[in-house]
Amino acid sequence: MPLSKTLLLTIVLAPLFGAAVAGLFRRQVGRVGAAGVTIAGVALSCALSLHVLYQLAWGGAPVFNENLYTWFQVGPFGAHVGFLVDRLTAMMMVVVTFVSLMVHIYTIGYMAEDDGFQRFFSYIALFTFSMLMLVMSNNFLQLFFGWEAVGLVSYLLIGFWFKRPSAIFANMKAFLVNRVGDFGFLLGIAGVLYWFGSLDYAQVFQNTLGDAAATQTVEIFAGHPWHVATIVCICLFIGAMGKSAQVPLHVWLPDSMEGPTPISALIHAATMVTAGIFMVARMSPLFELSETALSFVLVIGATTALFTGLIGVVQNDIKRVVAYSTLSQLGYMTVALGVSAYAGGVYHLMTHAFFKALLFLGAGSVIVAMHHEQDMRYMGGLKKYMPITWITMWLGSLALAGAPAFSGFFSKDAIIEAVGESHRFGAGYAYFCVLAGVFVTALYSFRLLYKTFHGPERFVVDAHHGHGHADHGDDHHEPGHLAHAPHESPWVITLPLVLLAIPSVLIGWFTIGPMLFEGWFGGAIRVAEQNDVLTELGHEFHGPMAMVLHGFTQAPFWIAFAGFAVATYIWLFNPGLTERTKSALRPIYDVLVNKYWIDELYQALFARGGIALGRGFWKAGDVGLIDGAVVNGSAAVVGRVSATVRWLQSGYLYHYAFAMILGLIALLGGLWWIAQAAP
Amino acid sequence: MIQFNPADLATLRPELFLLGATCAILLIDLFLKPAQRNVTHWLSLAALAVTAVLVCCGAPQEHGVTAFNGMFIRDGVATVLKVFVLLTTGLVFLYGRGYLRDRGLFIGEFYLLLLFATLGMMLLVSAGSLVTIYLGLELLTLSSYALVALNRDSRASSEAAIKYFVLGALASGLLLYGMSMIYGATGTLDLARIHAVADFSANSPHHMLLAFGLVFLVVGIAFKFGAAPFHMWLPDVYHGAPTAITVFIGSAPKLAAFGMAYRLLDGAMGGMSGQWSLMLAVLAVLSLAIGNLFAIAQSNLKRMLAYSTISHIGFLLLGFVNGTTSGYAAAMFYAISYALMAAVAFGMILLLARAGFEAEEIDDFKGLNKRNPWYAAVMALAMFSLAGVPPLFGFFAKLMVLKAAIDAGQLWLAIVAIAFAIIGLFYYLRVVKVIYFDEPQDHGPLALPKDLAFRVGLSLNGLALLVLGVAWSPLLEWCYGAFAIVAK
Amino acid sequence: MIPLSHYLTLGAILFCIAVAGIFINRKNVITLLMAIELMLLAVNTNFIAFSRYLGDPSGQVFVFFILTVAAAEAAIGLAILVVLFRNRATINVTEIDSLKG
Amino acid sequence: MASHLLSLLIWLPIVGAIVVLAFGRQANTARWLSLGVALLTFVVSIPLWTGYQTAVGGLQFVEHLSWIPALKANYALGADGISVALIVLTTFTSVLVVLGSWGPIETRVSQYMAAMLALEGFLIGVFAATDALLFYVFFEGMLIPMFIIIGIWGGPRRVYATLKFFIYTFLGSIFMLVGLIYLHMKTGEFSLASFAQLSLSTKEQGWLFFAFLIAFAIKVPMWPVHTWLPDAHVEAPTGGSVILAAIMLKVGGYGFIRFSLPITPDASQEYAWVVIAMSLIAIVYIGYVALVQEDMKKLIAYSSIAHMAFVTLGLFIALALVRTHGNPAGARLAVQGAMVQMISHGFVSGAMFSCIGVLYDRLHTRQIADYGGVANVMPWFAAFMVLFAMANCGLPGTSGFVGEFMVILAAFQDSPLIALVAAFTLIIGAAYTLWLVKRVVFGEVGNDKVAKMKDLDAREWIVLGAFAIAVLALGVYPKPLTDLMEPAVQQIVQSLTLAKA
Repeated sequence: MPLSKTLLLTIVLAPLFGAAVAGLFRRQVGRVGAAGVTIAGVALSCALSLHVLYQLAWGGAPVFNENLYTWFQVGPFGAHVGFLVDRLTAMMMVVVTFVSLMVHIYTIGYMAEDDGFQRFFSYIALFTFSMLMLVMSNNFLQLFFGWEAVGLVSYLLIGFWFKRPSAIFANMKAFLVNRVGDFGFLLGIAGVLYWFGSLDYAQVFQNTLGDAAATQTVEIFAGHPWHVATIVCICLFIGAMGKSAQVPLHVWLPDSMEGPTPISALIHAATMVTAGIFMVARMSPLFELSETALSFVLVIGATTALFTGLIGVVQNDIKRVVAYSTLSQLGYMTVALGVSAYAGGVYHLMTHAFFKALLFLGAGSVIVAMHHEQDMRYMGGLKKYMPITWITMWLGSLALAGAPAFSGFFSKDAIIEAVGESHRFGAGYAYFCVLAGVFVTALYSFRLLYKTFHGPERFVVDAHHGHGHADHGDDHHEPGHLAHAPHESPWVITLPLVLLAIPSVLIGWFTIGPMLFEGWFGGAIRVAEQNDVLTELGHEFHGPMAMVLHGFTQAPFWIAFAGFAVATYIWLFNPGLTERTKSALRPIYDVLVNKYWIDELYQALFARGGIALGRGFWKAGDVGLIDGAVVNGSAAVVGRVSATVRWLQSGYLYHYAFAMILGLIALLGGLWWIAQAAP
Repeated sequence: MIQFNPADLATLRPELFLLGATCAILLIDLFLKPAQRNVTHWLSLAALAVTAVLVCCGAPQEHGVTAFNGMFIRDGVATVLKVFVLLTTGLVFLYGRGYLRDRGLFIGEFYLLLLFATLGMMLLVSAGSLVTIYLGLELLTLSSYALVALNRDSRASSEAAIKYFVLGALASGLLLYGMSMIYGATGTLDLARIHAVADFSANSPHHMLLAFGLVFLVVGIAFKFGAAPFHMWLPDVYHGAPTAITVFIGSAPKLAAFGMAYRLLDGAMGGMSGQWSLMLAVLAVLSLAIGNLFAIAQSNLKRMLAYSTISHIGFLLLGFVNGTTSGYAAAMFYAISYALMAAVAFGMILLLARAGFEAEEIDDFKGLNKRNPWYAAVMALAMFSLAGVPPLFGFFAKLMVLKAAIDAGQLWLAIVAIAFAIIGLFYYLRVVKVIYFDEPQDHGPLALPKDLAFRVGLSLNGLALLVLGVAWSPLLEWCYGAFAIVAK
Repeated sequence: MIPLSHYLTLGAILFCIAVAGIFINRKNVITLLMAIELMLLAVNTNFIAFSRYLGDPSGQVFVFFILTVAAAEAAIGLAILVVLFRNRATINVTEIDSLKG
Repeated sequence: MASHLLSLLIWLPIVGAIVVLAFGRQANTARWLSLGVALLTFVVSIPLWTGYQTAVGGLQFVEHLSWIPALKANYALGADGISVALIVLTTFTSVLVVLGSWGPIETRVSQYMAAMLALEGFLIGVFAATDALLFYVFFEGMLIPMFIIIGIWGGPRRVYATLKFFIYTFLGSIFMLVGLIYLHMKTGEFSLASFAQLSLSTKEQGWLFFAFLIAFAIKVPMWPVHTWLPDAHVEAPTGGSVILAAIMLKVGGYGFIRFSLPITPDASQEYAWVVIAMSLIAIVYIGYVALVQEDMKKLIAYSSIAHMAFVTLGLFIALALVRTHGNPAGARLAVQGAMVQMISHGFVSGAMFSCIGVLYDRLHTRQIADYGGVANVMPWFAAFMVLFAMANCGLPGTSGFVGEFMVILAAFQDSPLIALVAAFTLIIGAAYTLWLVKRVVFGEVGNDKVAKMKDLDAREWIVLGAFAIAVLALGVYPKPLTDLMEPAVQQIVQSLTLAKA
């Protein structure tokens, strides 16, 4: 059955409607109304998305590609709003709406006592709308709209608790760093329009097929011909670097944890940050034209995968650990894109969405239980208080670490294998990074579990200490002191955990075959034949069971196991070792704790540098030169001249007469002179 | 052959009437008590009005007519100038009455001298011979000297008068000396004949004589206009004279000076336009520079307006630089606009002045908008118009002279002019600033003079700057028509 | 017969003396009035010389006008002088400088 | 068919101003009268939009009366799509300005309102005039009411600011006057159409180009002749700022379209690099300057300069595209972008200044440091402010994005480097705007005074709401606007293809 426009519109607009109602009429609809209307909207979207996926995958529906309306039409340049729904889109729609739905439900519990309850629902529903617009777009313009719109909602949500200085710093930082990416992205779009003559995906991809597209060059600086495709792809990828937090534009993501946990799960783990991955996969016909750009992608991704993971090992804030883990995993996805294994990247995106959302929501559950204490140094032994959280977190972590048969195993292994197969420039470096990253992933994942759920309790319950939950915004309570004992979260929180744990564990098993190796994405992803590492791998793929068994014999498993073992030894059995290791590896530890001083560097270079530059321009340029010297300066000169020449009007009659005579003589002389000069 | 032609008297009808009326008023005034001085006032106004009617009625078509063997010319230019001379003089009567009464100067002499001066101006603008030019000029200036000294008890007035007198006499002397040279070179006093007879070519034996004579004429004209460097009398006279007299000196004589310049330079010396337009260009630049630069430093409004006059004369001379009829038309248009604007500006000083309070400092206008928004607006109109901001009259006058200069290929002159206009803008805006943005020194509404005619006249005069800014075409057409320019 | 140029030279010299008298004189306003009369005299000399030389009477007519006007001018000048003296008790040119700037 | 719509639009507010002056002794009478006049004008302007036939294109609603026959200067009016858009923007904004000045202006209300209405009339006149002299009269005439508005109801340094404003702009336009007179000498008339058809040597065009450039660059304003704007904005009352930013600056851009491009295309081409360089410098330099401002209004004023740079950039990129690349399609995109940016900036800057006005009315300070945490006490206001801030940094879905997007797309076709510098606004624009929002709107309540601030009242709601609707509508669906202007844009680009030298 072909997809109908109405159906797709409903998917997009249902969350928007919810957002509008919850946001504009928050007082009228109240808390229940706000939650109800947004959840209903997102649930509707989710159900319909599933329907769309079903239709596309099994119902034989053709790819939907239609414009809704024209945004503007200037001569031959048209910009439209429209949908392109193929399997790639459908998968993203399901992931987005499903995780979003989970987060909506979870939020009922998590934000139960927050004043901004309705506002929050409005934002996340708006986010769902924006993200759907992004993934369903059939053109670059709408993509950019969604791209920036999710950025806006992210901005609003990171700064949700706008009284916290750290939150409003973080949201501004996030937006600005994203803007750096968007800067490149916009230029990329401009390049696409210029060289491929359209903003429509279909049209652009059609135009990439010609031979000219691959070889076309441009001289931006005279005498240096550059490949058009390389420029465009790198520009577009810069956008992805911002959104998907790739080094060196990754700095915003850890700080974004200032936002409430549900959005960390939804936006900063499962969906928005993966937009970059989705975008590159969507642009695969373009990227395939440029080996250079893909190498660039590969190196950036590999660097992100390893080095941000390392930071995660030394973090104490539970959410930040997960955040760095997200960065690292995004690096993995990017690496996959870099070796032309787009499907692998997208596949990891999907599995990651489930288990990372799970981990975040689990962390959130812990945080609620700990009365908004996020420091793992004051946790420990929570497993007995909150068993469901504990178990689901374990499942999520196993998936993350790539334990065989868990979803993460399939996706991550596929990426590592693909990198191994690739001969692209940088692939060797990337292979090292992703392998090392596996160890690091295991290390921080289990460290988190042990420090949170296992070992002794490192908090004290003060019965007399009567803190309510209302003070989300201000952390003035003593660390490690709780008003009352932690307990398992309510069902609205645990239900999403459970629902997310299921795909985290299982989804890989069922989907790896079709999605990675059987060309499930169809025309949505296009890979040049010589680059097609996944098909190479596909030859050795004999079903998930075989892959799991095979996995036990492979390096990644043993590396991950080594990470697990080290983590278990250090943080479960021999906690004292941490301090000793720390002092032994002091320089390395310092580097990691300070996150390679990148934040400091940016702060000095761009923030303070920018302000210094602005002040310089202002004081020296505007106030000093233009206003001071030229504008007011010339006025002052006129004034001074005027004041000095006044004495010429001396008041003496004979001076006046003298001036007249002088004038007369001058005129006579001038006339005589001219008469003489003339022949 | 010199012949008397009775029809000549008909050509002179307006002048003769004004002469007669003035003599009659002189006699009547003798028998009036001071309390009845209003009779003189209204009679004078009536005389002006009737004269104006006479000027308009029977105005000649096209090239005009001459009388007394070409001594007197009655043509379109003369008609336009006379109408505005009479109009501005009438405004002086209207505006000055209360001011003079407050100072005990409400006397018949004021009216008589002004009427004689007016007669002189009418003669001047109609002059067809060097003699009539001289006579008209002297009738005007001698009356003016006396008017400036009208307030016998004022130190400033008497100082202004003596300066005006000495320098004016010097200028007359220079002018006469120039006339004598011209006469020597051509053997005639008749302007048209000078033009016809003189050999202006560079190799003529009289060339140097004519050229030197021309310089002296230009000096005389420049003095009358107040163009730099022959302007030195002007600030002191404007400042020292009673304001009611300043209104007069600042307005109507500029029109007469234009007429004199036109008669002498174009009528007689048209063959040397290359020389005199160069001289006038130099004078124009100097006037613009000196007028604007000096005006900025002034705190006395009358003095500031005096310097602003000098700068306006610079603009006016731009029209002459062209040496074509459309240029003269532009200059005449400018002279008319300037006379009307100056009348408003000085009229406002008179409006604010009371017994013992001259209101001639710029600061005396502080906060006028709070005290009387309407007259604040009138003054603002005058200032913006003087500054040349559209849609006011002054802008279009500037437009026309700039156009004349540019048409003449003197682009640089136009650019110099506008550069100084920007400096000029500053001091006009300062007055507006004082009126609108400053706090008044004495609160409470402005005590307006009871003289309704004055208030109405001033208001209409102010509004005219706006109305003529929107609908200036008829006036321009009239000026063009006076020079027999047919629109392209 | 005395050539025209002599008359003209005389006129010019008289004129220059008159002009010099106006702007070199630092003493008395009355001197200024005399200088002005002298200047008109120079002009008259010119006119008469030209008139005679050219055989055209109109220049001489002009001179009559000038003489008449000069008388009126002198009368007004003296009247102003009187007023000035009444007000300031001086006719010293260097002291008449209150209006300036 | 003769239409008097444009005349009506020009004279209605001007006559209204006189009526307000005459009958507005009572402050409230003056307010209601002005609102009535402004609303009526807005209503009258709607048929202009709906009645403009894009299929026909060209000048419509043409009026022609002889004004100065001697100079062949005419009272000639006419509107193409660009004019219509700007006129409707003017009438729309004027209504909001009158509303926005309801409470804040307490002294001499009738004079203020009259000045505003007169200004509106002059502005409409500028956009409707097809005769250069008439254009010039309106162009200069509007200085007077603005001078008064800033000078009387402005802040502490108002006199300096307003004098600077007046003299700066006067300085620029008077050079243009010389250019116009020169053109009149050449053609014998003042109609813009005849100027556009006149063939001029390269040297003449060069002089004329710079004469026009000075006039319009100051009005826009472009770097480095922009310094009057921050002062004028800071000192102007809210309504003055809104009109200034939303409409008066547009006159500069409009002038480039009507004068520089059609009359001196060859010189424009030759010196396009000057304008482009100035625009790019403005985008970066002014962006940085805006970043460090401590006065909210100054910040937004500087941001206006940076945004208006996109207008000039777009217009002159178009020239480069047509002339050196033979890419008229790209040029149309560039001109459209510039135009959309003008309209959008009208809404966005108007809204931003209105927002600042709302704050100023409560605390009587514009220093950023005096605020903080406004969102706590004024949630609705905060929502509007954030929306407009986002529009100010060009978020897609708001009007701020559309024009910049088009201009950058077009700039890329000329030179990727130009696009690169222009796109920098994405970063720096977001930086200064969001930092402002952060310091003013977010955070803990800054001080006791902020704590006592009341959220928007109904009047402010209407003003900001109307702006918000405009900003969003234009952002989501700009097609009606671009369609409206398309024939005019096409014609401009067409005229650029013809060399005149």
